[in-house]
Amino acid sequence: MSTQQQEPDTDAETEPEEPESQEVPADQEMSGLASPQQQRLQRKHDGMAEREREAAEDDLEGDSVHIKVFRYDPEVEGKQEPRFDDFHVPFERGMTVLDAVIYARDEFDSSLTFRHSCRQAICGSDAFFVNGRQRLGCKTQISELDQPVRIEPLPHQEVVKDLVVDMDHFYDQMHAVEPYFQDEDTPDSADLEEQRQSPENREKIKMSSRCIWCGACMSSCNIAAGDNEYLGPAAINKAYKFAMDDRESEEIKEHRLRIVEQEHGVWRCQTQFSCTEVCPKDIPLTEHIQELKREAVKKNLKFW
Amino acid sequence: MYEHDVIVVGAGGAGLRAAIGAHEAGADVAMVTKLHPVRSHTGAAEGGINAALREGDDWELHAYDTMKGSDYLGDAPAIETLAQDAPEDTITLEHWGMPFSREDDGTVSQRPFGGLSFPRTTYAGAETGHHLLHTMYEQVVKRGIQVYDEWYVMNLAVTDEPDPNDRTCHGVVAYDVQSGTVEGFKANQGVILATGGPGQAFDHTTNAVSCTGDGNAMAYRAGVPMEDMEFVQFHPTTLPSTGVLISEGVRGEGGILYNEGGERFMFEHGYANNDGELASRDVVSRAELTEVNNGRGIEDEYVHLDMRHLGSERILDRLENILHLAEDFEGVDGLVEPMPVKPGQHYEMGGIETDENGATCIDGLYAAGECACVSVHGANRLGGNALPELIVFGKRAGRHAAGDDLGEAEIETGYSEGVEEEDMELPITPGEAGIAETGATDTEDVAADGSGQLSDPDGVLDRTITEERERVEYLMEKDDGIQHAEIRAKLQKAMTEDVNVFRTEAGLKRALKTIRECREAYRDVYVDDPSRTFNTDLQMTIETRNLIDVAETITLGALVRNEFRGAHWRQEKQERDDENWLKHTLVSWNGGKPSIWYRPVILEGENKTYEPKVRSY
Amino acid sequence: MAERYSSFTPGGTGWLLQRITAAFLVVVLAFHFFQLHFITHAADVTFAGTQARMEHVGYFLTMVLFLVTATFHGINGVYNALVNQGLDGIQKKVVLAVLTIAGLALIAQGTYVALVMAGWA
Amino acid sequence: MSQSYNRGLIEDFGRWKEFSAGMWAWIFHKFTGWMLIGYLFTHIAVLSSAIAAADGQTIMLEGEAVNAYTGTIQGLESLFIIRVLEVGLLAVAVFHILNGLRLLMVDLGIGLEAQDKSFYASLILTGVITVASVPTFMQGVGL
Ligand SMILES: Cc1cc2nc3c(=O)[nH]c(=O)nc-3n(C[C@H](O)[C@H](O)[C@H](O)COP(=O)(O)OP(=O)(O)OC[C@H]3O[C@@H](n4cnc5c(N)ncnc54)[C@H](O)[C@@H]3O)c2cc1C
Ligand code: HEM
Ligand code: SF4
Ligand code: F3S
Ligand code: FES
Repeated sequence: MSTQQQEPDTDAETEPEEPESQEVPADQEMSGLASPQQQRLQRKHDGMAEREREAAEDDLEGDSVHIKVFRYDPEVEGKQEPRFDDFHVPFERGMTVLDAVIYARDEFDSSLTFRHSCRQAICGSDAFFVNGRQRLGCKTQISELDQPVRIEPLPHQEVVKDLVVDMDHFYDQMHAVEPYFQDEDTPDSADLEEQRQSPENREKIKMSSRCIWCGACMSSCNIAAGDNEYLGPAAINKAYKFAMDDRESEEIKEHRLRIVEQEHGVWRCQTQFSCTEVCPKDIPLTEHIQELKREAVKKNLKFW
Repeated sequence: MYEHDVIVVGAGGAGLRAAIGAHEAGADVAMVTKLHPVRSHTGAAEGGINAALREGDDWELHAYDTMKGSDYLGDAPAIETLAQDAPEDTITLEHWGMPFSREDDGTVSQRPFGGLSFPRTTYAGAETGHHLLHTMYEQVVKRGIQVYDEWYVMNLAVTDEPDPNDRTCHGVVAYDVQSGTVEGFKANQGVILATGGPGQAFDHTTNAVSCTGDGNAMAYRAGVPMEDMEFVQFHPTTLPSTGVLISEGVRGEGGILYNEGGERFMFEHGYANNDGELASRDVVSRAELTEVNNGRGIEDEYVHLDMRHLGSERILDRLENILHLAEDFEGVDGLVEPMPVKPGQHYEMGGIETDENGATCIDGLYAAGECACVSVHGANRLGGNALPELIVFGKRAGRHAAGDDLGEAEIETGYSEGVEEEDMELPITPGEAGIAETGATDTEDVAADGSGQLSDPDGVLDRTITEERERVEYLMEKDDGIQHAEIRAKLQKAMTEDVNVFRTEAGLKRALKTIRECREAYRDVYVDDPSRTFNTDLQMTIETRNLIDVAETITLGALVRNEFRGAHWRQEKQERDDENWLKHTLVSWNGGKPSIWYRPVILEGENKTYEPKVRSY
Repeated sequence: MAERYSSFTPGGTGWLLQRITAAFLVVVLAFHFFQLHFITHAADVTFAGTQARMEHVGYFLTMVLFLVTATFHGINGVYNALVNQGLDGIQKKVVLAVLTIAGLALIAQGTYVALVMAGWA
Repeated sequence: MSQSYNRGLIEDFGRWKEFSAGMWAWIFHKFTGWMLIGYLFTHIAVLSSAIAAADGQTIMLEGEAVNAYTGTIQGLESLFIIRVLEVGLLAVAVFHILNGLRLLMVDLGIGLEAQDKSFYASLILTGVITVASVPTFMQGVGL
């Protein structure tokens, strides 16, 4: 950004994105061996400070939002030690947390890294830890948050870079509950014959089927944080969706219960409810987990 | 290097179905996708899947509706295949556990949709695409199909015979987003592109940030023609700040559109005196833009969609999800204030030219889904016809690539001698500034030299890998220049200004110029982020190049097609011209000789010939 | 993939017992508190008084059952809490053994004390 | 997950204030549970003085020889600190019981939407009961 002849919108307030000294080792910029990256940042800093002065003059235009973004990159000198960077983004009506970080990336620092895609709360890419809570960036209005808005990667997951966390473990847990229809005994589709399902039964699994695999719930759960093998709320919810679907046979349902009632399954849940609170799709996760516990107990009682 | 029988690029609805199809046909198949499969944009589809399932409906009616909807620019064999296969493929989804909405008797529900003569849109709540995507991903997990997720496919490994019809695709080259390593994926039987739409060519779109037309651009550069790219569907009610879609349901229930002066412009300015807000998508989109262009827009940008008069009870009952969308994505409470809306790019009808089996003119290269153009949507896609396209043609492409015999295709592909060619004077020749290229790899475009030297699979792959590695090195090492975000913004702005729902010759030429400037600017592009780890800067820089190529094909098509058909409106000739334009526009990039040519539409179906009629509903 | 969780235990039993003992404890614990803090004030407890109460077989049995359930509930609770924190393998086995022994010792000692109080030992 | 990567300050700092009702309930329940089982062990230990008492041993309490059991208990009870601890124990037990009931309801799937309210209710009730019983507990303590 520093060197290109950027044509900033004249009214866009641009401010230094250089980290505030608070969280940054004080000697960082002092070190004689500044990397090219740091030099660039420095140049950028200078350029921006200048523009900021200009902007301050006709600064009546709109407010800006102050965001503090977690930065970390295992490879880049100066980013290996986690820190927060500050950005001041011009506020616009309807601006979401995702919009703010996109603006910061496109206008200030193109190395700012995060996952995002749909911008409409359906792809589940952009669950961040915003002001102390797991939220979907694209679904969180920035005007509803206290400033500065602190944006971090999801807790309890390995950070790959900046706001990107390693999701592999989450996917493993999702896959561990055998999340697919297993009934081999379906009618021939060439005859266009469907499996019947009552609207009530469909209603029963409706909420559980809304999961977008964002991982917010898993990240919020203390138990999952302490026990890596715990299936976690999302995977259990996935299992719930299948176990409660009447279209599969009783034996398969039992098989499914056996998976979730393992040691690291439903019993791990301590009904902390934080998963339910953070789920952007409003899935009643705790309720589903509790129902599976009762189902499992019922099933076990039968064999006593 | 990785090696599989079939490589599927992209894991949206089309890619997943293709992989399952190939797997069913016994192939060792792998998917390479820049997003984890469940993140694909198919998940955003709400409406439903058209399939003739019920008594009183049949595939011929579906085919007829689709042909009419396409404004007679769809190919009959493609449309009929879609209509014939959709029912069985939809039921297959049901058997895989897709949670369709249900009737009291336990059968799947269907609802009416615009342009359909029978309520045949099968749906799963207001999140059909989400369920479709997840159900198919579940089947992929079940089958243990290998998924390389967060691998960005950069290029195709295609031999370089002079005539694209003689070339063969042997695999792809991709880089691992997490680690930055560039690797080859060898495909022994075929490569299937299923990379979705190119909505990001516009700055206001319902499409995801990942919809950058990568597949289109890669195929285009390898010599496959782009078909009917000028047909871009715009949706009239999207939220201004994000492009999130506000469904037609609001207007269906009685929502009203107002301009800045509080006028109900659909009537007061005479855009649609009968249907008002309920006129078809393109009419409403054009009306909104006319208002804004004439200074009657709010904040010079949008109009208001007001549903307050419906009463909170009715709104909460039928349109609750709209309230959430407006609240979450625009910060507006639809119960107390009107919602801002404006038209946004929604769907690309055109794409990689394929036949009914998904095959392109290059041997071993297939395409399916929104990136492909078998030509079922023609000039205008009917709501609910894209999802069946994904499953029907995804599956066919998968099976065909894996060696299943699906019979001889009726649709021809590839340029051949004797086709009608366009000789219009263009303000610039499309190729003048070369393919959007980084300075380093100017002439090394796969197909560019057309020397026919390389034909053995490994050689082709190795060369492509080397090229792509060099490209990455070059971009990473270059220390200054221009950044992709600036080029992309400029391109998107030009497209939205001049290749939007209003198209004039002057505007299109202006856009073409800007695109060319973007090409030139791209030669000086560099990547600022020095890291190999999850470098989205690098990824987006490569995507921008693809956007430039795709934007150009859209603009070229729009410029030559001087008529008003379906979604394509031209100021100079505001009516359909069957005499001259019952034909597909094709843009080929081949050996440095980009050209525009035409192929007649196939209107002869299995049992009847479709007669172009006036499209009125 | 489910095989990864090979340490299969039908955890439901422990969970259910924890709830059942809890439900039982609500009643007895409330009774116990009232008995020894409100009816007989703790400061006024004497050996004789205790003996008098313990000699009733019903009271004796209730108290021993109270002890057993409370111990099970408490020990099982602690064990679960530790396991939830990610205790695994050998460590887990050791903890289980230690807790079980402690719990059994507690019950043994408590029962013995109660027998003494009742004058039966 | 958390074990494998240390984000230093960022992972731990200020996490507490980000806890929500259900998580506090969990923490408190744990804490009170541990207190209770700890007390149970102590309790049995103290009561074991009955064994000595049955043997006829005596200890000195306020200058008198009383049997070991009565002496131990009354001796402890005469200490102010013990009375305070007892009130604490009551608070702990009451909270554990009330929240335990809340958890039992949750397990039965009753009133899940009100889980935060029922937690606050348990807290308040615990406070009220504890305060109300202070006089009884403090009765006749020798200062
Ligand atoms: C808001 C909205 C609502 C819609 N509603 C409906 C509806 O109701 N009914 C209907 O029929 N249609 C609807 N559509 C249209 C339909 O959803 C899309 O056309 C369709 O989902 C496209 O699917 P796809 O599989 O082709 O692509 P996508 O789902 O977009 O998937 C593309 C895949 O390609 C991968 N990819 C892309 N580039 C690369 C690369 N370079 N390397 C590796 N991988 C890559 C991505 O990771 C992704 O997995 C709607 C569309 C939108 C936007
Ligand atoms: C009086 C009524 C009681 C009720 C209703 C009750 C209820 C509960 C419940 C439901 C749990 C399980 C929490 C969970 O797994 O999520 C629990 C845990 C526990 N209880 Fe109790 N309990 C009672 C008495 C006691 C007593 C007397 C003791 C001490 C001996 C005790 C010690 C514990 C311990 C140590 C735990 C584990 C806490 C943890 O998770 O770390 N409880 N209690
Ligand atoms: S359950 Fe909710 S929070 Fe958890 S992954 Fe699914 S959508 Fe995200
Ligand atoms: S937060 Fe964790 S403890 Fe249970 S209720 Fe949710 S899974
Ligand atoms: S960007 Fe897709 S969920 Fe937020």
